[in-house]
Formats: sequence, C-alpha cells, structure tokens
Amino acid sequence: MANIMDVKSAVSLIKDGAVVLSGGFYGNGTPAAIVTEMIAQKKKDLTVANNDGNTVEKGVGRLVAAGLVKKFICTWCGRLPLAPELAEKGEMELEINPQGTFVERIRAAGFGLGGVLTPSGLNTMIEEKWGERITLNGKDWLYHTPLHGDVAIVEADRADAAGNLVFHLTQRAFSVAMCTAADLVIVEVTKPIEPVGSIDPEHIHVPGMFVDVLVPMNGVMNYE
Amino acid sequence: MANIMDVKSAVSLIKDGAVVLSGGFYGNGTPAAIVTEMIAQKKKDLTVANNDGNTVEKGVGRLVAAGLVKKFICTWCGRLPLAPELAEKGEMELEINPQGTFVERIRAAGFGLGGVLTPSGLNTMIEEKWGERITLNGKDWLYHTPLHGDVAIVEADRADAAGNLVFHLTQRAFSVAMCTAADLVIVEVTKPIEPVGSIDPEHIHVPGMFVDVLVPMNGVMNYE
Amino acid sequence: MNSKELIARRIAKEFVSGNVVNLGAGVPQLVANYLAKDVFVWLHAENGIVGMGKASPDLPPDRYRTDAGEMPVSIIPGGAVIDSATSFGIIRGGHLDATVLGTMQVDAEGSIANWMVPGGKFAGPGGAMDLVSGAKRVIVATEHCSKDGKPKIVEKCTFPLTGYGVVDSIFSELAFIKITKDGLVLMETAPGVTAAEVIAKTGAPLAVGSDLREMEI
Amino acid sequence: MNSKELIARRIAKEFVSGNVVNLGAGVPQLVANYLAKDVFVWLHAENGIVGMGKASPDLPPDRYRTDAGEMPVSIIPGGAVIDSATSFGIIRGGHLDATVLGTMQVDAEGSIANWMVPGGKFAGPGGAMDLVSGAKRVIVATEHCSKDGKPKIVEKCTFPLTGYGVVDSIFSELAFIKITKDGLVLMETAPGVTAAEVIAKTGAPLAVGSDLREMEI
Repeated sequence: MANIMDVKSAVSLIKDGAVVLSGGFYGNGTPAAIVTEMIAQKKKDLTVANNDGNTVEKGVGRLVAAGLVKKFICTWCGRLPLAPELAEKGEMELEINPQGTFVERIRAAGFGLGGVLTPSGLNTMIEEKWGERITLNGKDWLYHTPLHGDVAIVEADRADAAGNLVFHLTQRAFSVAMCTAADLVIVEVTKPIEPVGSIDPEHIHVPGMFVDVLVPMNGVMNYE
Repeated sequence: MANIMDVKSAVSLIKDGAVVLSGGFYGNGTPAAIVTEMIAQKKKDLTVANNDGNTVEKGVGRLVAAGLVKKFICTWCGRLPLAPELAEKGEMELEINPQGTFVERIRAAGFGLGGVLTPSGLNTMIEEKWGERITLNGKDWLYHTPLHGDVAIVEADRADAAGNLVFHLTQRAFSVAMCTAADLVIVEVTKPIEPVGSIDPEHIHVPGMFVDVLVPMNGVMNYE
Repeated sequence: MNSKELIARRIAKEFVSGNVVNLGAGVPQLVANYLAKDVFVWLHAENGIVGMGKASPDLPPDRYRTDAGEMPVSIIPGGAVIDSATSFGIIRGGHLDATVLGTMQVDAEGSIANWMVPGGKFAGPGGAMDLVSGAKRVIVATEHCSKDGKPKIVEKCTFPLTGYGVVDSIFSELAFIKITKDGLVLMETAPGVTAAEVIAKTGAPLAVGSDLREMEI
Repeated sequence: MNSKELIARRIAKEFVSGNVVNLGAGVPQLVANYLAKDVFVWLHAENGIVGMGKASPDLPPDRYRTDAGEMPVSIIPGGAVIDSATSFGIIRGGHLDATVLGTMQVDAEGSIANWMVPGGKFAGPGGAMDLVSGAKRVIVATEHCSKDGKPKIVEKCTFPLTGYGVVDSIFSELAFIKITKDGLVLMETAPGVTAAEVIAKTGAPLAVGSDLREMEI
C-alpha cells in the first residue's frame, strides 16, 4: 500500500543533494505542486534529470531558476537558456543525453541492467563528452551508465490506494521508467485517490509496488 | 492496417530456415493453430525461441517433436526432455538463456539496442557456454547479443483491424517484446477482429504499427 | 507555390500506406497536409503517440494531447499512446520507415548537423540523434541555401553533427538529391530549375543521375 | 508439524507489509499460507502477475490466470498484470524484497545450486538465475539433508551454480542459518534441536551466533 501524504510531508522526505528524476515533457507531467513545495523547502544541491526542464516558469526549470540545482541532466533545454548560461559560468553542471538514451539509462537503473548500448550519438559531441564507444557483436555502440534516482517525482491522472498508476495520454512518457528507478517514488495524483482494486489490473501503467507516496490533488489542477 | 489472413496463407509467409520468436509460457500464449499449420506445411530448419517449449503435445515442443527445429533457444525445457536428448545426439542445437536475459535480448533487437548487460548467470554455466563477461561502470556483467526474429508468432485476445493488440492476463508475457523484434509479426487472435479504433488508445498492449498479419480465430479456442 | 509547400508536397509522395513516419518541426510537419487521400501513414510523436491526426476543434484543449512540439493534435482511430521507452524503441529499432528533418547542414557523406551552431546557444539534440540513427530512411527537408545564400549542402559538415553518414535523401525547393556511397546524385529538379543551377548552389560535387527527371508536385 | 510446514511457517515471519516476494515451487510456495493476517505482501509471479492470491473457486478456470508453475491463482485487489520484460525488471532491478527458493546445494560462500544435477537431465534455469542475482534477499528453504542423508549445506557447491555468493539466509527443519562474509552462522535452532545436531548435519563450518535462539513458529 502506498502512503498518502500532503505535499509538505511528501517533499520533506527529499534530502538536500538528492538525485531527482522528474517526469514531464515541456513540464506537462511534471508535478507542479511538488516542485513548488521543493522551492518553498529550499531543497539544495539537487541533481535533476528531466527531458527538457521547460522554462523558468513551468517545469523543473523553476528549480534551476531558484538556484537549487547542482547538476541538470536533460535531452534538450532550448526553452531554458538559463541552463547553458549557468553551465558556462561554472555554476551548474549540464549533461546532455539523446532522448532515447536518457529514458533507457533510467530504465536500465530500474531494471538492474548494466547500462545502455546505443547507436545514437556516435561520432557526435555526445560521444566526445559523455559517451564511451564500445565494439560488441561486430558493431560500434555508445555505452552509457544506468541513471538511478534517490527520488522520482511524477504526475499521474489516477491512482488507487495501493499505488497503482494510470497516466493520461502523453503524461505517461518518461514517468513509467522513472517510477522503477528511484529509491523513493512520489506521485502527484490529479484525481481523488481511488479504493484499492478500482483499476483494471490489465490497464495499470505502473504497478503499485513501485510507488511509495501519493500526493492527492483531488482534482485541483495545479499547472503553473 | 494489418493484413487479415487465414492461417494457411499466414503460415505460407514463413520461410524454411526462419528464426521464429514464439509467445507462450507453458504453451499458454503460443498460437496453436499457427503451430499446427507450420507442421502441416513442414517448415524446416527453424530456429525457434520460446520460453520453455512446453511439451511435445502443446506449445512449440510440437515443432521440436516434428523434427522441424534446427536450433531451440529457451530458458527451461523441463517438460520437453526431447530437446536435451536431440541436443546430446547432435540433432538439434539447444541454447539456454536466463529468463530475464531471454526477454531483454528480444527487446534489445526490437528497440535497436546493442545487447543486454546483466548480472544474471555470472559465474555459472551460462557464462561458460553462452555469455561474455564485460566490466563496465566498475562492475562485471554478462553481455548477450540482441535476439531478432525473421518471424514472431503470438496469440492475442483482442485486435482491431489496425493491428492493435490486447492480451488476456499472462498471455502478455514475452509477446510484447516479440512483436517489436521480428520482420514479420503474425498474431492469432482469439476474439473476432474489431473495427479500427475499438480499443482505447491507452489500453493497447502492442501498437498496430508493429503487427503485420492477423489470423482471426473468431472465438474458436484452439488450444491443443 | 512557396518553397516550403513545394518541398512538403514532394516529400509527401515518398510514402505508401502503412508507413510509420516521424515529422520534425517546421517544413517536415507540413508534409502531413499533402499526403494522398488513399495513403494511410502512422504519424509518430516522440512524446508518446503513434497515429497522430490533426487537432480537432471539437476536443477540449489538453496539454497531454500534443505532438513533440507541444502543438495540439488528435489521436486517429487505431492510434496508440506509448511511453518514452517504447517511443524511442520504435525510433532506434528501425520501425520508422522515415524521419523527415530540417537541417542547418547536410553533407556528401550523408552526415547531418541540425542541432547546434558552433558558438551558438547550446540546447541539446532532444530526440534528433535517435531519429537519424534509427529511422530506416532519413529524409532532409531544407531550403537549398541558407538566408545569406550559402549552400546548406556541403562536402563536409562544419557544424556539430547530429549523425554521421545517416541521410538518405535531400529535398529542397530546387531538387531531390540522393546520397550514395559515391556522393551526391541529382535525381530530380524542380519545375523551371536546371541541373546547372542546382550544381552551382550545392557546396559539394553533385553527379547528375542517369534518369534525371522533373519533380512532380 | 512436518518439516515443510515448519520451514514455511518460520519463513513467513520474515516479511513485513509492503514487501514484494517471489516464492519458488515446493516448500517456498507454502509460505503464502502462513503469512500473518495483518501482513500484506505483494506476491510476484515470473509469468506476469504482481499481487497473486489464492485461486478462487468462484472464478472459471483460466490458463492465463496461473502462477509460474501453472497452478491456478487469483489476482488480489490492487494486483497488476505485467509483461515479461517488466516482470524480470522487477526481479533484476532489486524490487523484490526477497525470493524464497528450494535448493539441491547451498554453500558457505552463499552460492546456490538448484537447477541441475551433474550428469542429470539438462533443462535450464528458467528465471532462477535472475531471481538469485536480483532479489534484495535470497532465502533458501530446504530440508537440512538430502534423502540419502547427505548435507545440502556444504563448504563449496559441487553442482552447477545458479548464482555465486548470493544467498542471505537458509531455513531448514533444524535451523535458521545466516550467511556472512565469514561463513555460516547459526541464528536459531528448531524446537528440540541442539546446536550440536545442526553442526553435525551441516557440511561446512558453522559458527554459533552470539544470540542463538529457539525458532518461534
């Protein structure tokens, strides 16, 4: 069974210096109330992994803007020019992964695999800066290490009290992998938490056994 | 859109010598009518990958019993003693993968990854016979190559004419990965084929774009 | 017809029913508008939809029903929602019949540079490196020259690469150029454009194909 | 109480609510019958169920509603169906709090051999190698000696290994033995069994734990 908590208590479980995997594509799927509370509680020295960070006003770009991020791992940050600026000034580390590599690194951590072997990024800056070329099975691959989180923060549409999650359309994205790959999985749930067993076992996107904490928003859409 | 075919026409697409990925755990999820027809059409020199083969009377064990299998890749064949017997006599090659390695090899082929890095099987006969030890990220792993099929044959409960699949309970198992990892994906569908769009896009287990051929059983359960 | 429409219309003819295609931002996205009525193509979006259609005015706005550029779309009947691992499995695993991408540079070896100008703002490739390394066919949709008149088709990319030796075809407002192991081959010229003009505006040796034709739009 | 019931009852006390557990065939499966009423455990089956319960006589038989040994089960409220990649992701990724397995041999280094007798029929490990390498805690449930009276707990396994140095605890009808980096430590003896008897029947050096207790069943 998952623990149902208010956002303050849930966020209090996140430690300074944590590696935080955050759902969201352009901030859609990033748990807004949790991010707001992380800023209020001044969680420091975070390593944040998110597809794009979105902007300083929506998405985990807000954590970057608040100066709470020590290292930012993303696939693209075109809407968050602050990130490369901080990186250039040496005030934040910025790591870039191809998007397919990013999600597989997270899945590899969640699923106990030794890392990712991908053709994406060969002969590019990704190889120069962040990859390691390996020849296996007669082909060249970039090897990337698993990306594990201390915490995963995601948004879901529905959850039952056992922690089973259902996402709404593209809210799903990276969040399935992220829920498998962190020691502490905190989910901001849009709709009221449902009784255990309300969700068809064949329609569950993330089994409850992966989920630690549910933060019910009770239908209050908390988009920035 | 998927091609809807009778079992004869569908099986006629499978070539002698093909690498065949077959769904099924103890034959549950193995498409029985397709296997029967493969035997009738005497498909020869097959490489068959299936979890366990089940027995000579149910599952792809029937293909082994019919002498059609050149190489059998499985995780366990305790119900199919014929397989190790043939292997010992040199009449069939037998390759064993740990079950988690087996499914990841198939997924790696389907998803364009360079192979699997797993701790499973280190320091065992699997390493001696079929694995390659690699040290990466400070740990030892067994490396296994991707396992790609010329054909995948699976059973599904529901399909729409676009090829979208829904499995029933543990029928799902290996079949999701297998449908991504073969050049030709043939699905034996228990229930009548539904019009395109009948299945909620959020409840689809395998998107239709992976599926080539649907063989409708129209509710005739074809279990051996 | 403006350049963008011409390019998009020509590329739309490359697809047959059942193809799975990812269209990048800009001109590539216009391709969807010009597919023949009897050609059914699965449009794939990195953020997790296979089977995108045009946004419907009947549907309420939904931040989770968009393409990878955050533009509203619909999900066609038969479409599916997938997670990112599956979405990029489709890309990397060779399940895309084609990806259509804009570019800053593309070269005679089939390398493409479309994510970063040297010295420019650094942002990251997003899914572009997966797309160019995974799609069965990488189609570049580009104006033949940059705004300052410089060739975008060059002997060797000078900008940071998105992928090395991955591009199959280039469609511009002037020509359709195929990339072969022997270099660039001119396959088609746009109506009213001569081979000489294309060669002059291309920054790399360009062989004229034995079957050079006028582009049908 | 027979040996099997004793072992299963004792192991059932190892779990707390929220644990995710995979029970192997044989004695391990009996553990499910002896969990305390207030302990909620997610039972995991390799073939794709998290949250198994006892078979219900009210449900029609269903070949797809079984455990990994093809025995009928139910899916408890809150249970989920998963594919094999996820099922083994749970195993390999350290999401199982424990796996309980029978064995032919287990040794002082924590190695386990439970898939093949040398010279015996060859079948393959199925999911066993993933289970022993991935579970947070590998618990062996075994009769202390084989039917011919030989120790199953040995200095070094002679049968082909399932995993090297992976076992955490052994529960037999005689004792609970912990495997530490210094070797085997006797933690508990079954009612009426002496430490000397356990040591005599164990084929490897067995230190007596400083806090040796009688097993509570």
